[in-house]
Amino acid sequence: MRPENYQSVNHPPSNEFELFFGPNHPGIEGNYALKVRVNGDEVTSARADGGYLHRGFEKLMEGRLWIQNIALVPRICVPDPVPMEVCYSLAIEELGGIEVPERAQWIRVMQLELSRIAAHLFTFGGHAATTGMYTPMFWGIADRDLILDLFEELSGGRVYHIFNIPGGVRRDLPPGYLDRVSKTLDYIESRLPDYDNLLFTNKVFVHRATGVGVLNQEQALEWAVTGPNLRATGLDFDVRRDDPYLVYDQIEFDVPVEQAGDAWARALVRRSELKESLRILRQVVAKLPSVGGPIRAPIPNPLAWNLPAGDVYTRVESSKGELAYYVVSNGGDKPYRVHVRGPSAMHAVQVLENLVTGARIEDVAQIMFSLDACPPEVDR
Amino acid sequence: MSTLKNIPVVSHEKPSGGTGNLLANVFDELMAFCRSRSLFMLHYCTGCGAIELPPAMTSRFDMERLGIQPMVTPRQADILLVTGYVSTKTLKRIILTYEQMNSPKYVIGICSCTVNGGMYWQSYATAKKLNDYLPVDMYIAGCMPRPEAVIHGLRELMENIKKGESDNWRDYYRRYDHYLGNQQRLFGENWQTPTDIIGEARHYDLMGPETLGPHTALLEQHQTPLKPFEMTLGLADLPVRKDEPR
Amino acid sequence: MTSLDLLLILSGLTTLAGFAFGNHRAYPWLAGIVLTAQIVILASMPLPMAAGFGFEMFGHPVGWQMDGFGRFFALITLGAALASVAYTGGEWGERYAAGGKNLRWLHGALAGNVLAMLLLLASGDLIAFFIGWELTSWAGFLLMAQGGERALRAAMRYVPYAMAGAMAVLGGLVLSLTWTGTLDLSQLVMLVPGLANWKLALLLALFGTGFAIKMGLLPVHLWQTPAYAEAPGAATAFLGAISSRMGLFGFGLLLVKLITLTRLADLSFIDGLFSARDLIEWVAALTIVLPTFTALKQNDARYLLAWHGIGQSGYMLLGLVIGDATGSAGGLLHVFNHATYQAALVLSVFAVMHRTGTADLNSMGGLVTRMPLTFLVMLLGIIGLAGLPPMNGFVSKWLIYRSLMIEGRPLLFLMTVLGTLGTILSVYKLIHNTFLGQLRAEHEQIREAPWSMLVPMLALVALAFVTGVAPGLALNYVNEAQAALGLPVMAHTLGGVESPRGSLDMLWIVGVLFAGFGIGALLFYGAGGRSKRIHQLDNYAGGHFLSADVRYQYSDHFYAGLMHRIGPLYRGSFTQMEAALASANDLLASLMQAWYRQAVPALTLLIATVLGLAWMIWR
Amino acid sequence: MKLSPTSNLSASLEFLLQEISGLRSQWKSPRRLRVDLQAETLPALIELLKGRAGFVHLSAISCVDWPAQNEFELVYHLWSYEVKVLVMAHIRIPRDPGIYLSIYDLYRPAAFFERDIHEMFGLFFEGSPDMGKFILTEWDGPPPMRKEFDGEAWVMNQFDWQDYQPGWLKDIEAKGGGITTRPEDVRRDKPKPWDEQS
Amino acid sequence: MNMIELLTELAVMPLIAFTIGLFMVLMMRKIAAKIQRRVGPPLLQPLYDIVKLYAKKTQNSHGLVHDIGIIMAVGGYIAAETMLPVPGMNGIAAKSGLLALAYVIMIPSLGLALGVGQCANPNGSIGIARALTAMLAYDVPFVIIIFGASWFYGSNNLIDIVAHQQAGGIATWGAAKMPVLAIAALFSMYAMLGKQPFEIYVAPAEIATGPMVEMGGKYLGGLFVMQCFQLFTASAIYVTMFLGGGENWPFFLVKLFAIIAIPMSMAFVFPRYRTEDVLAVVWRWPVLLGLAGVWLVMH
Repeated sequence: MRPENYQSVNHPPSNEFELFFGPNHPGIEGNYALKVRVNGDEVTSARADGGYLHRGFEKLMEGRLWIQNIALVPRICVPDPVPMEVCYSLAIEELGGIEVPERAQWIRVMQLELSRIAAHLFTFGGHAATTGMYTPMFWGIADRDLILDLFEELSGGRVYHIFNIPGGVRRDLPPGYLDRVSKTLDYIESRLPDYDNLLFTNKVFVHRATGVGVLNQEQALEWAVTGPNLRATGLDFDVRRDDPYLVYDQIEFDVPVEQAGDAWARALVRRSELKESLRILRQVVAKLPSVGGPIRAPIPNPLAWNLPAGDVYTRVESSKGELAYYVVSNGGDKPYRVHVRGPSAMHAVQVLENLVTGARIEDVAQIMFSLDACPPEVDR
Repeated sequence: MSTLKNIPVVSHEKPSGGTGNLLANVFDELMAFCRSRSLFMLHYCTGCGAIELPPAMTSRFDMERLGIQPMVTPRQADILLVTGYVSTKTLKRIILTYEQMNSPKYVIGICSCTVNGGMYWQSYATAKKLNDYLPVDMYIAGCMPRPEAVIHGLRELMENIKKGESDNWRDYYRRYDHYLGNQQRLFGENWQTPTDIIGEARHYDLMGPETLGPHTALLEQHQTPLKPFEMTLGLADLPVRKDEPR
Repeated sequence: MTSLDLLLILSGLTTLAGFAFGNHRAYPWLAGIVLTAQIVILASMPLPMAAGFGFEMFGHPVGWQMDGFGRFFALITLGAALASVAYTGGEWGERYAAGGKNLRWLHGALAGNVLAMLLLLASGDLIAFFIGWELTSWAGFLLMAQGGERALRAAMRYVPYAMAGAMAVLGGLVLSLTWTGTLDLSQLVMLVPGLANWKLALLLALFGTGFAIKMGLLPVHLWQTPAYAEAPGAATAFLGAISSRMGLFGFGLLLVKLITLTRLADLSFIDGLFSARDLIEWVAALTIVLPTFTALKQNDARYLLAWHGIGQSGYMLLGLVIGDATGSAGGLLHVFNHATYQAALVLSVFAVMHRTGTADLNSMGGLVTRMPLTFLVMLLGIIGLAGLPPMNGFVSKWLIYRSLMIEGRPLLFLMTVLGTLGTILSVYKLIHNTFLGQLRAEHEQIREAPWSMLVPMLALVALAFVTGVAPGLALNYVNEAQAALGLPVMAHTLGGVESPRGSLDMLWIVGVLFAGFGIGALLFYGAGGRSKRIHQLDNYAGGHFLSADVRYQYSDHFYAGLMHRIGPLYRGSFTQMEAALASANDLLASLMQAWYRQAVPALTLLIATVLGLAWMIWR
Repeated sequence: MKLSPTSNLSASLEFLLQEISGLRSQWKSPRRLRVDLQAETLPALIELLKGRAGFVHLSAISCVDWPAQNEFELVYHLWSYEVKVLVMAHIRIPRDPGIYLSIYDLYRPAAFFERDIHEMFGLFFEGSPDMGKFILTEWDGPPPMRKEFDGEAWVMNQFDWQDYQPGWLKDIEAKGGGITTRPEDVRRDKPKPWDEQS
Repeated sequence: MNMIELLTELAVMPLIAFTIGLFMVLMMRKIAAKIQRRVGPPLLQPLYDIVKLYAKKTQNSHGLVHDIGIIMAVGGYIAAETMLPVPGMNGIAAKSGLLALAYVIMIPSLGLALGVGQCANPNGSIGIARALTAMLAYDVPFVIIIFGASWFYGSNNLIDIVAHQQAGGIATWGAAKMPVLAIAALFSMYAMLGKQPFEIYVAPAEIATGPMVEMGGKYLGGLFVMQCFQLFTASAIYVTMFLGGGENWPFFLVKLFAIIAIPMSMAFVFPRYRTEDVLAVVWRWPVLLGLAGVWLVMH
């Protein structure tokens, strides 16, 4: 199969030309591509091109045991892997009717929020880098590393933890762990003013980000935008609060909302969310010592574990938006069908194509990064 | 070519052969040293291992102190980091990108998936063995390797470059037929990249015993030749177009 | 018979020969030889040189006399004509004739233009001047009208302008006769500066309007672009190089010689704050900036160059009106310099058109591999047009900048530099969209332009380069012109200017520049590794395979970022002004044409002229 | 009747759903309602849910392959921001010819999911704006998510495996970082199909 | 001055400029590293990069003009360096002057523009279009400043300008006599360097490094050399015009590095502007300051 055509072709007269954003382009997140037609510096049409990261997860999962797939799912979204594990575990638990012990639930919440902070720190850097400011990226990724250190201590893995298993979590917290968590939280909180000074009050950055990729609430609902991108258009909705899972209904937190719906509003929502995550984590750290009990519900021999037939749709709020798993069991030891609904499947394809059309090439990269799209979720 | 073990492995000439004049050797050493101390890596996140590169580049591990910095386009870059699984679609782009890079160029396979498919071994979409398609200089195993491991691997590559040992890029020219054969097997017979590898091998005197072979013959049969437009006055060699505009 | 007579006779004979057998293969050779002979005669002519003939009209002697100022322009005219004839002589002319057009008319009109201009440039009194002026206008019209349907329409648009200009000049002529009682230039020079201010202002307005129209000064420049751009190639080059400079010649006579710059500065509109001289300087400055930035928006190479032609004339007038030794030398030198590179640029654009059939900047690209010599011509031409070293355009602009600096005119200086910067932007677009980028499939079989077209182009850029390296060669003639106008004469060396306040030695600058290029080349080819040519589709496309059906060439809306900032200016005041002017124009033109269609145009004008003269005598 | 979150949620939603004939509904949890219905009535249900109950958010469309029954199961997951309930509408359509109606005119996001299902299962949606390829543009095998496609066999046929390199493990243990590869190390040593013929 | 001396100067001046430029590049990268809280490159990193790039084994050329563009870019700066007086060496400064220098340093840009155009990549062409727009932006205040300075010193000759300033110590420096113009010039020089927020033409995330998109090997190496020269030239012009030029080498070096450090330490905390914003910013403050400075100088 020949990839492209090299025969000479007479072009019809046109004022437009094509530009390729990605897959090998710093203006694109991950291995993904956006082909745009441009006139001058205005994009007249855009087409997303995915599949570079396609591994056929859904097919792979049908060929592996329920428990084996736990190792597979975090790979679906690399920057924010914990929600993947948790969401998949929740699905199995619901199918198998397993009650997760409370302590395990709190530990899961802790991981989820740590992962959210890490992902947001990563996103700020990326967003700033698309506008040519690299310092927030350098700072953010270095600070994110501290959270990865926490994960490493907890699970042994910096990025992929495979710590949540059906029924609970793999191990209990190491001694003194919560102290280290709160120290890291203190540190990150102390860094927030620096980020504000560098990025969020930077006049040039505000100028660059305002009015870019504007999405109003109707459009956002029409295109199934979720997560921070939806909240940046003024809709007050968060899966954690409005379709609660784990112990989020026992935790006090606000859902930050912005009205403008542009790249700047999205950045602001993430910044406020980062603070809310810190607040949640403080509550978790305060609560965890008082929650005793096991960390894992007993499950049958996982190598010969037949889950009852049925289907379930679980969803969680990842840092990108609404993440959902549709899991079908036919009573066997392997999933019959798993469908992963990543939030970026919407953001990186239809929303991106629509926002980029009519935008200027200066803003294409910024739009993608401000949507915080994660290509592996699209390609799976 | 029935017994593959008998294919001679060409041991290429070492720059420090001991022969020739001293000055040339010193010059070569200097080149090798500068090459090892200045590595531009291509900004191409081919897979999930790319998530450990930002930490390796940024404030905590700071690869710039080793002279390693990211570059945007293949023309500018020296190292192609293949970070993790390569889906077939990506593999085509990686080969295109690799061929567009200027030699000396180095391929580093990061993550287990590049070695043998990793945990996606049964996936229909990912290629399993990167060194079938590209000459890999260095594998960094792990899922995914920590930044320390990445940096360690890069330092080792730097050592190899300094010693003049890491020149698998020559192998791509010398055994192009082999690599092309594997590529054709995966992508189909009429697979063609815009870069003329055989022409380059001829131009830079990098031909080897296996540069040409059955697969390059197949390529010549199927390809659309992409000869560069040479600057020409065109008075003699080009025919007058009949439909030359008035 | 004086040598001026010989010159004019030769010119007249060429015209006749052009109309009679311009389509013959031998004509270009003949015309080339005769033009060369004319150049030799002119260059070796002792000055001032009076014509041996003359007549009396209504009691006023009519005679011709060539001085240094006229000779400077006349040399450029003959040179431009020579290049145009040579260009037309080969394949271009054959195809022109094969396309059903009349080569005799083209050659005849071209030679007629030369004759008319020589008559104008050698005029010794205002009647001779007016005769030359009229002939120039009509010869110009004839030349513009050769290019076919669109050219004719553009030329028709020129007619009302030309007639209005002629009327204004005639009016000025009548008034000066009324007020001074003479039409002889040598006497007028003494009498005119003594006139009252309002009389001078009126003279300035009348003559100035006529000259401004010919020169394409703001705001009466609108006729020029289409008229010049749509003319056939060689004619466009000739017109662009010199034709509109006749207006500058007029301005030189009027402002510097007759009214004198000091009197001009006395004509203040607002007491002591803004004089007629300031007005002209600002008109010149605006003529530099606005047309240049209009050129930036053009998508047709010919129109782009035509707009630049208007813009560059602003430099000449500005330099002349500043009037110090450096500035006027710069202004006058710019006439010559502009003629060399503008003619070369226009010819190269038409050479590309000859091969590709289009001048649309959006449907070319990558032609450098196919037409390398034409590319070289255009490259050197745009360096000259942009006023960068080592071409001659830099020297004349440097002189103008320098005099503005010495005279302390920061805003005018800013305007001139702004014009230069705008020019750089727009000419890069020209060369990029034509020669660089992706070669289109339909142009893969294109050949280089034929030698008959290349030789004149190369000769012109060679001249532009040589006079850039050694501007002293051209400055000799400029000094003569300055002397003839009564301006201070600028001392110069072969390489430029020697001055305690900052010298310019182009010999050294160019020498060092080329030494630098040499070292750069040495580094590049010696120290750097070998390189290999690659196909244009072997290109970075974000990791994609670039295929031939993708249009991968940035051409339209080239300075999009800039236009986001200054685009509203085009849309706003500037276009409104232009639209208002255009509609006023069209009204005038339609009125004129309505009246004009009923009679043979020349006849109408003849009647008008005769009536005017009769009134003048009879009064 | 307009649904409001204050009313008795399950009762009023079920009341609303009674307008669709042949529909079975089942509450799986307080916020999950499973609905089974005939394929022909799905557009009516969706119109009803979107128009009258504020189910504006199409969370996903999932497809399940049931080769034994020779059917595809399509599941439409719809969420209402107002009543905060997720409705999962299950329909079954025959595998042959595998054509169904698009709901793009009601839900824009359907375009993505329908294209995805078309690629992965080969199920065609009439009226969907783009049934071209997106992820599998360079794939010419059968739709991979169908149960009869054996991915593992395909892989075994298509790819080679890395040979066992005991030295590499030692390398890693000794140095902790990269494995230097040389052309000699990674020589192919098992015959390729195309080599056997000679 | 005899010919041999002059020719030696002509050969040595670009070399010195290049060496200083290398360290300026290093300083820039070190400053970035400090702001980004990391170590940064080793001492000779800029040199390693250039040597490596020139020593690439295979290189891709898109045609002769691609080559010529790089030659012009490097050669033009080599020529420009001989027109800038440094302590002890005047080169041909007396024969060219400030105005000619300002135009000679456009030659490398033009060369680069041609080379990039020949690369046949729209990313590069957009980059050049933006670079030329940026040039239009910063050259407007720059020429106003040139005008003011040359009016004030009464000469266009850089040697005279330096001598004039060195006559009375710091009090006669241009910056002391024309503070407003000096500030405007600093602004304009910042824009000329093309660092953030004026980095519109490299813009990796937008147009994949624009002009450099198809440059590899010695082509990119040529651009790196050009960057060294560019940093030196910008700084040296400023020092010559406003900071008394070079009395002796130590002072001259201190001034050069101090001046170039100002934009460098600001650049890394800004994103880049859009193209039209660059025009708006540079055409507002530096131009107003420049015009005010010229008015002050002339009255």
